[in-house]
Amino acid sequence: MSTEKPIVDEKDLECVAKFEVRFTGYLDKDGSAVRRLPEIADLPDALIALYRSMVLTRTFDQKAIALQRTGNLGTYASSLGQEAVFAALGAVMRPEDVLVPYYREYGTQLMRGVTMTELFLYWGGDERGMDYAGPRQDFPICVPIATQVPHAAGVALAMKYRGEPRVAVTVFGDGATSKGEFYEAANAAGVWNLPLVLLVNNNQWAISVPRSEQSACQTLAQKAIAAGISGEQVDGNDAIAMFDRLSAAVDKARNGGGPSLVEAITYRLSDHTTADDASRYRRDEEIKTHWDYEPIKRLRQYMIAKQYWDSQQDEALQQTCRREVEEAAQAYLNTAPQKPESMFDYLYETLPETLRSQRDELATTEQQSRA
Amino acid sequence: MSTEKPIVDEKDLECVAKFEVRFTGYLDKDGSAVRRLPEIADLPDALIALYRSMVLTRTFDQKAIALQRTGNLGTYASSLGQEAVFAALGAVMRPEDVLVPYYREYGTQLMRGVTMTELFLYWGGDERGMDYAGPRQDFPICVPIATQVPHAAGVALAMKYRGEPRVAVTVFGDGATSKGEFYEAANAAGVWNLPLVLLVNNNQWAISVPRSEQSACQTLAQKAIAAGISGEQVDGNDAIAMFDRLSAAVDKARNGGGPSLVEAITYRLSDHTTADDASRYRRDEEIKTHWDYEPIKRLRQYMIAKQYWDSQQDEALQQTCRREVEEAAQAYLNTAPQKPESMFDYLYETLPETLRSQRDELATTEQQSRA
Amino acid sequence: MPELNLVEAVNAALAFEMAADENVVVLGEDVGVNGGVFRATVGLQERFGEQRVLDTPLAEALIAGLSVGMASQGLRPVAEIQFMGFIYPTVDQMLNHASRLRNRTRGRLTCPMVLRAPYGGGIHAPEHHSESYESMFAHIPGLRVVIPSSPARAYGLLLAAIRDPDPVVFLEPKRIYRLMKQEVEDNGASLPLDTCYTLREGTDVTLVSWGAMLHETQQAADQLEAEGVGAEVIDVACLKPIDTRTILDSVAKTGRCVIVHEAARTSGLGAEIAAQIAEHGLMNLYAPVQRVTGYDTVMPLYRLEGYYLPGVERIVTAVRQVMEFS
Amino acid sequence: MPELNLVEAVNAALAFEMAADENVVVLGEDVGVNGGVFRATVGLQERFGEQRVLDTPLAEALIAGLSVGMASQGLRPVAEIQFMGFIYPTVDQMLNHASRLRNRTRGRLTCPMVLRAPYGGGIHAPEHHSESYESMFAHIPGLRVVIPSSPARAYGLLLAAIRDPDPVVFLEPKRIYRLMKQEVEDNGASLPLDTCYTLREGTDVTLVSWGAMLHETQQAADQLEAEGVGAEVIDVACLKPIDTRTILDSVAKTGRCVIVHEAARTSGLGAEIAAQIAEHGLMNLYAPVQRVTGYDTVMPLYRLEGYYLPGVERIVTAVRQVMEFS
Ligand SMILES: Cc1ncc(C[n+]2csc(CCOP(=O)(O)OP(=O)(O)O)c2C)c(N)n1
Ligand SMILES: Cc1ncc(C[n+]2csc(CCOP(=O)(O)OP(=O)(O)O)c2C)c(N)n1
Ligand SMILES: [Mg+2]
Ligand SMILES: [Mg+2]
Repeated sequence: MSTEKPIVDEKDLECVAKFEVRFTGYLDKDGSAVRRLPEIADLPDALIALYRSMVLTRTFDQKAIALQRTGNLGTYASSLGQEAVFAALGAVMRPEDVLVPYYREYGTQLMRGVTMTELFLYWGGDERGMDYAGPRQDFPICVPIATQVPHAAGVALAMKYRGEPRVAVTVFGDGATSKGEFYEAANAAGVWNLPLVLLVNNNQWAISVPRSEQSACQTLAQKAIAAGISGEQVDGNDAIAMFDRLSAAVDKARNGGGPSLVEAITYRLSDHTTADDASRYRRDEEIKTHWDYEPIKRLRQYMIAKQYWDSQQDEALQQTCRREVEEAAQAYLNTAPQKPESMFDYLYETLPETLRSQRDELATTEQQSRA
Repeated sequence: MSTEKPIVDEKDLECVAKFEVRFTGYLDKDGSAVRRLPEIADLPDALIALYRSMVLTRTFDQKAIALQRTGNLGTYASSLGQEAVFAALGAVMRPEDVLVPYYREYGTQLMRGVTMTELFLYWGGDERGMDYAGPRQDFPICVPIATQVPHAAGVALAMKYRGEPRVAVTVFGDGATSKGEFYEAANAAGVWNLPLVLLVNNNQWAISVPRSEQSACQTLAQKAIAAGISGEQVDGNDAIAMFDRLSAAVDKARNGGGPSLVEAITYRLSDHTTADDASRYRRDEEIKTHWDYEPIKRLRQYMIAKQYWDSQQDEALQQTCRREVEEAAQAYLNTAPQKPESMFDYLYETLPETLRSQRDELATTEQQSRA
Repeated sequence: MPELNLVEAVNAALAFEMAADENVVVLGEDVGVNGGVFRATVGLQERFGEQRVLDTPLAEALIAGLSVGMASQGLRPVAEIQFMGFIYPTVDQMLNHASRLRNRTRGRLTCPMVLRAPYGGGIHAPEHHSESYESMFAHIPGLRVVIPSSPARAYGLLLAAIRDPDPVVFLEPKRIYRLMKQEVEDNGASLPLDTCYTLREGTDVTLVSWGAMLHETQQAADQLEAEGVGAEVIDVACLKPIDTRTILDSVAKTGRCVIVHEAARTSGLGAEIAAQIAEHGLMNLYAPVQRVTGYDTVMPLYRLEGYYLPGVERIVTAVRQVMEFS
Repeated sequence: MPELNLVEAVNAALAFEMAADENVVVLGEDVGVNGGVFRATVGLQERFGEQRVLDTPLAEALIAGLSVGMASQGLRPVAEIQFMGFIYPTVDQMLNHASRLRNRTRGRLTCPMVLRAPYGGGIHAPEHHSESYESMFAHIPGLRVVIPSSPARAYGLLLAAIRDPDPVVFLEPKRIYRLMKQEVEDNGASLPLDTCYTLREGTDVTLVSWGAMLHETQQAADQLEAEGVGAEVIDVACLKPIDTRTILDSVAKTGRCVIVHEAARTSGLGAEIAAQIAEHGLMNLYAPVQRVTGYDTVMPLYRLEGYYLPGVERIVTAVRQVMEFS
């Protein structure tokens, strides 16, 4: 039944709805607190876990780019500069939650048990890189922009349908907020009060298109208003702020409070992908400015000032990360290729009779060409 | 270049954006003013033009339904109860503007020179009903919900490209605000500051789905916030309010002020279409309540109170409208059918050679079946 | 056994499977209290509740995308698109996601969803309500495309579609929703999804069709029989993957084939069938394979739709041509 | 005469027509300062300004829908979809609107737009970047579908597409964007849109293909020539409406036909061509029409894409089969 009020016959109905968009940030660029800090800021273990994820991701990134440059990996999308967003997300999600990512959330994925070898396999052109041994229900990387957002809503709908205290989280970029599916899914999540978190990784560029040409709205957080759900902005390069706000959003969803949109303001310090050359469209000074705000340094300086961390530990961590990454790269490079016929083997549960001849033909051609 | 501020290191950035949605209505349900009226309220000719359009539309509607019931027209979508929205729009648009409608804006279309015969032809299953002799650049009725919204943005882009002081106006329902294209086009209109008015005919139902199940947002006007454009609510059953707010939106667009969204709150007093039976999903009392607020009576009572109008004039107008509608219906019923081959004649500018045999086959079959 | 028409059979299959499996969830526009604009879902919300029969916001890409997400969690969403004319926003989801989820994840995640839509012309519907674009979906690897042509097949095939572990596009020929009643035992028995159905045996010519056009095709076969021509009539029913064996075997027997469909000719599924015959059955042919189809033009508004849709006469004429070919 | 590769020829055609007709407006994602991810629009924004080369928000349905609106006002939008993998959200606009605007309004409004997109596999691109779905568009009445296979044809056909008064889907085989250079006179001369191009004459077998696959097809023809088999090679180029006359005439001469395309076999455009031969050229055939195509499976990630794409060997094998058939 309609909830609209009947056509008014009173005076003074001028303002019928009011909204505000809030921003949260705790650390300045040097890692000093600018306001009262949330609980996590005093939990060294939690901070170190975030920090570790960020360092590991960055190390992984560097290796991936090196592999790509040497012809051992396909096009690769780096997460350089955005590590805090993904580390925080990994930290606040529970194993039974479901991540529906786009393609930069290595930090989150690794914390959830996706292996670096799997990630290398994916970008190395091998479907097995989407068969995560760890988080079996997480969606794989999604390339067609924003198409995963309705999946996340569907996952959340299934969770709600079954009355499970689980949460679906989907991540996408600033560019993705221009796609219809994003709005459609956010709107539906609002209608059904779904346990869903929509995390916008606003790294301020969509390939060569700056945030200002993507939308006239002052914030991306305010897109939530169109869906009747809550939306907020967070300093995406402040791991403490990200943890704080994402855990609030995830908790709220888990406790029946419904969906929220979190806009993480961060910056893509790298090219869009290894196939891109950002110098065609982006000024060097802009990048330089943003290096001052990069998240790893900020959290490290905070932790060091608090004496939660020191340079020796840091060196050790860097080394461990390098070793882990190297091992994963080796495992990737040593992975035996899939059989060509495998392209038929996961198409349907059972290969339809009519496709058998095509599979056979492929297997024969292949034997011929190997022979 | 990015317009995002660099990551903040100041305090107190809590609230970064504020929004309000305003509502405008002037007349109460009995046609008495509840606040200071705008200029048009004292212009009898303008009011009579609005009123005339509303009465004509309602008369047309009744005839269309009668034709449908007697097997002389296909499925038909009535505009019952929403006449003020469309009359006001017709009144504020200029001939050189472009209307990109959905399927209920008969009032607007008639004021722009679409003939009732053309409208009958369209719903009577004849493409010639979209070949408007009057407004040559207006789009035809659009059935796939919200797909016309990007067209209107494209039309507005062309106008802006050529520096013309023209405006594109598109209309759609509350249901349409759930479709991706609506958001995509509104967002683009914001980015490019297009001369575009997005008019939501919020008649509170999308077939059987009430407004409350379409979106969790308190108003549909606030969907504009997601696009960074202005949005407002208007009493859609108050022709004076609609005229006032739509002329503001159209003027603004014409003067380079960019796009706006206007949510007209009205009510679908009829079934969704003649193929629908609203009693399956809607309570009679709800409809009854809304009859108290229907727009024709309200404007008439206002005009009579102001002595701009009397019952004799009213009777004369009703008669004229009935006569015009009857004439149009006759002209429709007397229209000779199109040749079947015509289905090939507007497919491409020139019929491709390869389709000639299909056209010939059709022409032959047809001769055979006529013979 | 109840006598059901096609849309009632759809409803019965939905109800049966919802009662049997609580993972089955129906969603779409107006599928709830309204029971769908064709009443395919009538009574389901009342019986199974609002959690299991969801009226969605008006957004088709969403409906498909939601279903993918739900299916990945082990639900069996049965989504309704109100008319095929509004199905195109789902193509992205069906092509890039639903059809690939199993393959992309090497079987880790699957997508047991059904996307139902009424399709086809002939009911004097408004613009954009009468098209037949089944071949678009039949081109997409990893999908199944199923079209019933009778109440019994609607019941059995829809049950199979819902139970199938992979995504199925289930297109319902709305012109015959209420054309005829048939005894349909509501016992939950499904029909196989990997076979054509031979509706009538004959030795002179093979008529291949699906959906509503089978009715004209059968009438043509009746008429031809009176003329002494024995037509074998095949209901393709499962258009993707398509069981060409049955068709090729029939053509091997008859040596002649006429394919009948409503969709536009160029790149319609008839092309695929004709191509397979040209590839595998060429030497059995006494005459060229004919296609009797919709024209390569936009589906006209309803005044002319009767001229667009292949009628009995066009089918009979085509058969006469292949019979007389030499 | 400048030597241009295919993507440079696309750029030259765009630049020529933008200079000649100020109604031509280029739009798409990253087409502005970045010049497109393949550099097809490089330099255009600098030369013609931001009003004429528009970076759009990231929304493909929007890009198509905007173009329809612009075209209705007499502009000639040339929209780029960054990869065919992201073109599916435009299907609704292309099918329900672009292809019908003229027909719906009995010629009052028209839609002279071009939708460009790189397509096809073979460049080790990421997931969803390598598909070939041309037959989906070729099924839609009212559209033109054009695919160039050389720099010269890219130049001439794109000019024709922009000048055409109706909507054209212009698909660019990105695997051969930079494969070879050709002398292309930048004189604004367009090529006809209603004909196939015969690239090589031969009397033994007709090879029909389009886009990047023509290169393997030509290599196969070379190899076959060495074996004493004279192959006629036809570049379909204009897939919709398709000029079957040229193909049928060739098959009438050779009696044998092999169709080669990258897209999945079932309901690919090869099916339509084979069906037309089965319908109109049956009695000229010495052997079944063969199709050498992508498999009916999801385009694999790049490690296996070489096994998916038809290679020279598969083409040669198929030709040998039709030559040996008896
Ligand atoms: C639907 C779709 N359109 C276009 C592309 C090509 N593309 C890949 S990434 C990208 C930009 C995405 O920007 P954003 O959403 O901000 O994410 P970011 O890469 O900046 O993290 C584009 C246009 C795509 N992958 N999907
Ligand atoms: C894309 C699309 N989906 C579904 C439909 C079927 N349909 C026709 S009207 C309608 C409801 C539209 O509601 P609303 O936008 O509120 O407009 P109203 O009819 O109430 O004026 C639906 C679902 C359609 N025409 N187009
Ligand atoms: Mg971005
Ligand atoms: Mg409505």
